[in-house]
Amino acid sequence: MEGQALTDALDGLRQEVRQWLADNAPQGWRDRSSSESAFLQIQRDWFAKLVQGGYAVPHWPAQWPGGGRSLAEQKILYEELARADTPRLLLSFMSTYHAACTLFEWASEEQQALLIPRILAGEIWCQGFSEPNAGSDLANVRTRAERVGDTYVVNGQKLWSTMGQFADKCLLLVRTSNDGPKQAGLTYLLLDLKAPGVTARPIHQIHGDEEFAELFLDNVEIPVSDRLGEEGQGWAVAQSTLSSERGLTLLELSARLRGALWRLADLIRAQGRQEDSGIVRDFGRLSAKVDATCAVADQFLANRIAGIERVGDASIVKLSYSRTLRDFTALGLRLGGIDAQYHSPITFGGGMETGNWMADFMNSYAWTIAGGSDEVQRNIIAERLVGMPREPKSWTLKEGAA
Amino acid sequence: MEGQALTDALDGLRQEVRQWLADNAPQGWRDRSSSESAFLQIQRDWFAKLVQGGYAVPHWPAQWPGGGRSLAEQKILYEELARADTPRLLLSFMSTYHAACTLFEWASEEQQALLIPRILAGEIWCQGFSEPNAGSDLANVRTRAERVGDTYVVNGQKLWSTMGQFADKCLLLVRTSNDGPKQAGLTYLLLDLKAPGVTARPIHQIHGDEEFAELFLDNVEIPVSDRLGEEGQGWAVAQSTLSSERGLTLLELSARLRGALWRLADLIRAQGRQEDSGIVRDFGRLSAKVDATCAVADQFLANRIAGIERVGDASIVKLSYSRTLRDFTALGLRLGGIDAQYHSPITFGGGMETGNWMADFMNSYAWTIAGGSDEVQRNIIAERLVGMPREPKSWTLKEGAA
Amino acid sequence: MNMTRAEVQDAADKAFGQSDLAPDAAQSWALIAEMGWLMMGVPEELGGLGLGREAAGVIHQGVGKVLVPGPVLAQMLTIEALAAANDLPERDALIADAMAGEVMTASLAGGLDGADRLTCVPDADTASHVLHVTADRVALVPAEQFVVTYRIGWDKSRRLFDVTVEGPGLTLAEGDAACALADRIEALRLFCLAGDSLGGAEAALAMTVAYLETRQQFDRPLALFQALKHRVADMRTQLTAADALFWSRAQQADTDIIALGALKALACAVYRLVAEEAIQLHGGIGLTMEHPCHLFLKRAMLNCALGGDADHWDEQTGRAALAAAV
Amino acid sequence: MNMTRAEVQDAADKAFGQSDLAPDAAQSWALIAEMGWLMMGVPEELGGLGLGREAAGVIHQGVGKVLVPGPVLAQMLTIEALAAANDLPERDALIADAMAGEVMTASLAGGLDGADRLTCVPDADTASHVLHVTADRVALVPAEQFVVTYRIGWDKSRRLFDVTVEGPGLTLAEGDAACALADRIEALRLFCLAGDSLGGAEAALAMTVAYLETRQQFDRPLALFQALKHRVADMRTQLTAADALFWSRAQQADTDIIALGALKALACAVYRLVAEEAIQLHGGIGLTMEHPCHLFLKRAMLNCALGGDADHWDEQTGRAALAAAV
Repeated sequence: MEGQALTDALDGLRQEVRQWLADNAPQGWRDRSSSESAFLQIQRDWFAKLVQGGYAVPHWPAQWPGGGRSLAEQKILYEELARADTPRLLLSFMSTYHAACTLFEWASEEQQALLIPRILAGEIWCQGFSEPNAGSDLANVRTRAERVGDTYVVNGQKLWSTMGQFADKCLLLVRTSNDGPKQAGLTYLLLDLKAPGVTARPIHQIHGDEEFAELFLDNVEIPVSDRLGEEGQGWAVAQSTLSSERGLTLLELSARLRGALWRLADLIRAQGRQEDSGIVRDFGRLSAKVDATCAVADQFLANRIAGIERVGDASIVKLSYSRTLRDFTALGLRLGGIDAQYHSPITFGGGMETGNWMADFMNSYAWTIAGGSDEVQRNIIAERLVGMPREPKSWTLKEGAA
Repeated sequence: MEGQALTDALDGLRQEVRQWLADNAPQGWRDRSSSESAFLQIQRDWFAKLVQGGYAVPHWPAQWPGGGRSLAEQKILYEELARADTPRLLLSFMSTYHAACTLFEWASEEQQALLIPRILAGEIWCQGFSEPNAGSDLANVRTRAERVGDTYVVNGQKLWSTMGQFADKCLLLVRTSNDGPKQAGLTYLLLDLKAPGVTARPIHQIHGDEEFAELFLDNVEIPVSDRLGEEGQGWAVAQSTLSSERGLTLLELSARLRGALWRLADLIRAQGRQEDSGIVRDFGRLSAKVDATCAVADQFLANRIAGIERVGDASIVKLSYSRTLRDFTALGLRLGGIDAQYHSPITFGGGMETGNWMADFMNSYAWTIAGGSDEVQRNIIAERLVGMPREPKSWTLKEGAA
Repeated sequence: MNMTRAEVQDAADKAFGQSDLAPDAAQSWALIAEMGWLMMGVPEELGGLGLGREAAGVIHQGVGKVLVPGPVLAQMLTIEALAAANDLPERDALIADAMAGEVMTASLAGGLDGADRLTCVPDADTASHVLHVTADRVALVPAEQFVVTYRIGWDKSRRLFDVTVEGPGLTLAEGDAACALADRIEALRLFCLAGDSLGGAEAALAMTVAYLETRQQFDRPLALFQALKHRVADMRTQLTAADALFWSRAQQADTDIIALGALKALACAVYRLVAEEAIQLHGGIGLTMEHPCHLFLKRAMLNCALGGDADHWDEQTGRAALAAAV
Repeated sequence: MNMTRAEVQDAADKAFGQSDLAPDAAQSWALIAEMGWLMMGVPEELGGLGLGREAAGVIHQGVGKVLVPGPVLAQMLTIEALAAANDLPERDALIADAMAGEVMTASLAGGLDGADRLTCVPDADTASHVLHVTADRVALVPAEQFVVTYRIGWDKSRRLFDVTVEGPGLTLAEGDAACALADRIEALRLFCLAGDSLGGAEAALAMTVAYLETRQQFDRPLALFQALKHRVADMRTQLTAADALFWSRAQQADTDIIALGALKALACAVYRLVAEEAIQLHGGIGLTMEHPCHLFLKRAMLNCALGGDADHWDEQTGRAALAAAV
């Protein structure tokens, strides 16, 4: 039977990966990751090891080393990574997903031959899309690129650039024209962050991490040859970037959430609240919710593999995860009591549930706000998935209209 | 000191009322009120007794028997009625508030001399404002009155008329013109429900009560002399009716909610869940919420007395009460378990918290939906009290706009 | 497996998909028997279709969607027990009768039955037999050995009875076998109640969205109001997640009672949320007996109480999760 | 009473009403002493203003509104205890020093202190004395008799210390009098924490509404989105109700600890809700240290934990309500 052969092959992969992880997964990295430099080292080492093992870029085309894995195979890989509690690939994430997938689709063979191997060698990319006051509305990008001969001269500011302060290169969305529809004036450039005029400033987050940067671009020169697509085609190229992640992140994160329930269980025991029926029920309800989130992430991926994904399905998974993560960290905070109110240094790159409850709780807002806030997801679900009418675009507040 | 004299006078009234209630409040009425006819009898008897005692219409002007009480005095009266767990005056409520207050403001002296004493004698009024598809939007009233000589000939349908099937008279809002602004075409009539062409049909509510009626009007003739205000002035008259209740109902209901906490406490004990910390905490949180609802109702009335009420304050009190009532009945339902799922006949006129939990829970929707739903109250609070911008009136879904 | 989940789904859609809500009890029962739904879980060698939990899931979601009245869930529990009674000489004849639609009912209360008293037994007055599940014995008790008392409920789609057992009935299992069978029955009850709840929630949500799209307020459809859209989105999200868990559990062969209890509690919580919001978002009309809103609310609330309530299962789930996470 | 609540309110508004959020600690403390706020609760015969709980409510709401740092709440607890110590010869001088701004701190943890260990003591490193409250003795311990350990917290507006007491200090009350005094101290702590929370919630809500009115998304202000308006309305409603309960409790002369614990839990729950929604509704900017959102969130969370948390007080309130309703 074909189905059985497939199942056997997947089981085989799972065993292989599990064995490889038993031999290679870093141990004790959480304790070590108490500084930014340690975090960077852990990330670089682990990525290099995964490249070596052939597990770093399973989603890449088969012609590249480590590529050519099916979604079903990728799923197994991520489940096993979550199970082994390895560091999540935060530093190289944008490089292997957003940058690589955009390059595969839009870059010339020469560009690919140059840039893709560098990613495997550890070159770090970041994304320069968001801006102050642009929010979820990318058409409002204002960073300006003027063409002067064979270069673009770029001025402007980018915000929320993940790992921007550690990156080598940047996927940059700029405005080259103010004529016509807003989207038609956008162009997509590949920026070398070592170029003169670039300043990257880390954003200080409220829980003490600095995962994001602001990028200030002051007369930065970018060769026209480092453009992806044509001038004015930036919107279309950006869509490739935005859709590069294939639904595996939330699958992995949900699995990690399930794998971290022991932290709450330990805390319940440490506080002697195993017989507090209110606490026990809330923990039980959370555990069921985590299971449901894992199931819906799983179903989403199955639908994607089967080619029956609908617009809005991804929003269901994200909203489901973000609300469950909030509940998870809030329960930790509640159980932690006054101890959770004393400051503990964060584990850099430690994930969403590190047991540093106040930090985890604050960090959970990254998921309810970033990447399309819960409110934006609700709009998408109501309008695109359920099919309720959209608000007319013309609905604005005019003088005296209220 | 003036303040002290006032306090003493109010304390005196409280003692007087308490004594009178000890002598006159009906006992065991809940057990008796198992049928509609018993309910009507209990209501009529208790209203007559209150009229006799001088406590039925404290909010009326001093020239009428039983009237002339200050808001502070009324508050004491209602607190004592709640404390003594007397039947709420459901049958005569519209008569003594909505009808009487509208008549005081708009009726001629002759009309008042005729109609007001009849209310004290037990004549029952209902309100004919709502219609199918008019919802919270009274300007959409479609019931049509054609003037033919000295009478209006009325055709249409009214909905959600409280106690309409038991009433003698009806405060009727009709459309006499389709020209100009919708509001300007409305006229206010006093309808005798015994007139030919009137059919009142009780609305079967999901918990088994029939507090409301539909009124069908088929060529009903109403003398022009039974009009309040001028033709086309109906909107203004209706505003008097709608604002006739002075904020005491929610004060009374909140006090009754507090007075009924024992029902939940008894149930917790009966189910042996006094040591279930989850249940005990939820009960504690509810009890604090009930206290806060009482406090906000109290503050609202104090502000009204002091003349510093703001638009939207009433919505805060209503929303606060409606959500607390929902929590109250939901906790009863949860504690009741499967027993609460077996049908028990309702206590007619028994109030919002009778211990018949599934019925109480369903009945609590009357407060989150009727009299301006929670959603309407939230709009009012956000826009009128907090001052957030209103949605433009022009915001409608046009063909192709989505 | 002779039928796929999609085929069972098609059959269910054809049977009740176009049906009015809360169809006639007798006609529904006849249709269910005719469609072979009562044969679904019976092994092929006993004349059934040998389908597993997925098929039961499809059927009970379908039944929940249109609020089908009657004892179908209880009947399936009895059939599950009969199928296990290999030593009972009358077994094959009884299964054949049960599959043909002779009512053989069982308690929906949850846990084990009392020594001689069962509660929440649907249609016990028309049943030829009632299933009696205790710690060390599972029995099938014929009508002449039990007495029934009708308990009128708020949910009129289930006619529930208290049953007093006055005779031994036929032994289906004893000792360890009885214990294992009792677990299987409890698992099936929880799973089917979850299915009924998710089906009902799906239908109630669809009905509510349709109403919001039709109903005008202040000259625009209610469906345009963002506050209501966000509430719909939250319901849709919770329902989709619970549904995903349901089908994931449907594929697990082993019977983990507590995992199914957690599923049942989650599914009922979603059903209740959707049914409550349906009432609120329908406004006044939803509070009248003329509108079907209340049918969903009452069935949702009853489902919450049947098979063990949320307090019970949340606590069990929490204890199990505590024990698992060491 | 020499000043009305409105007059105290005016004074509080003048002191901190125009202030930036989280003003300088030293300047704030000087201002608080200068304004006479530390004299508020002291009887007139001891040189104070003899104002009651309402004045304390106004002050702590004002302090909460602008996130004033420092030991003002703890100082008031110490002053409350000193005022009761009629037998202590040094009492008048100590009260005068405390009113003048010499830091005499106390634990904000809730309940009684340990025999020789206190937690959650603000500014213990600069305090001349710390209040030590045990079951049978309330004492004022001078700096030379205790050792402090700084506990860095997420909320930087409170510098909290663990304190180990190494000497007997001065006795303020013993036996039954100590017991009664401990209750009064606990009541004041709960009430002031509630006030701080309601003031903070009021400011965080105002800040959020202002942001929604300014911030444009898809060419319209966020404040036009109904889903957000409804969330604001729910916050406004809960905050107004909790505030009404606060002022109602302020007028009750008797010290019902549990009623004040219930108030504190309710006020903190509202503060937390508003602070959480402030972050969510501000979007990304609210997650940066540059924006003040997080100051409210961190103080709200600390307030939730100080003085006994919601689990503690909800349970106490439930038990009391059970006992009362018989």
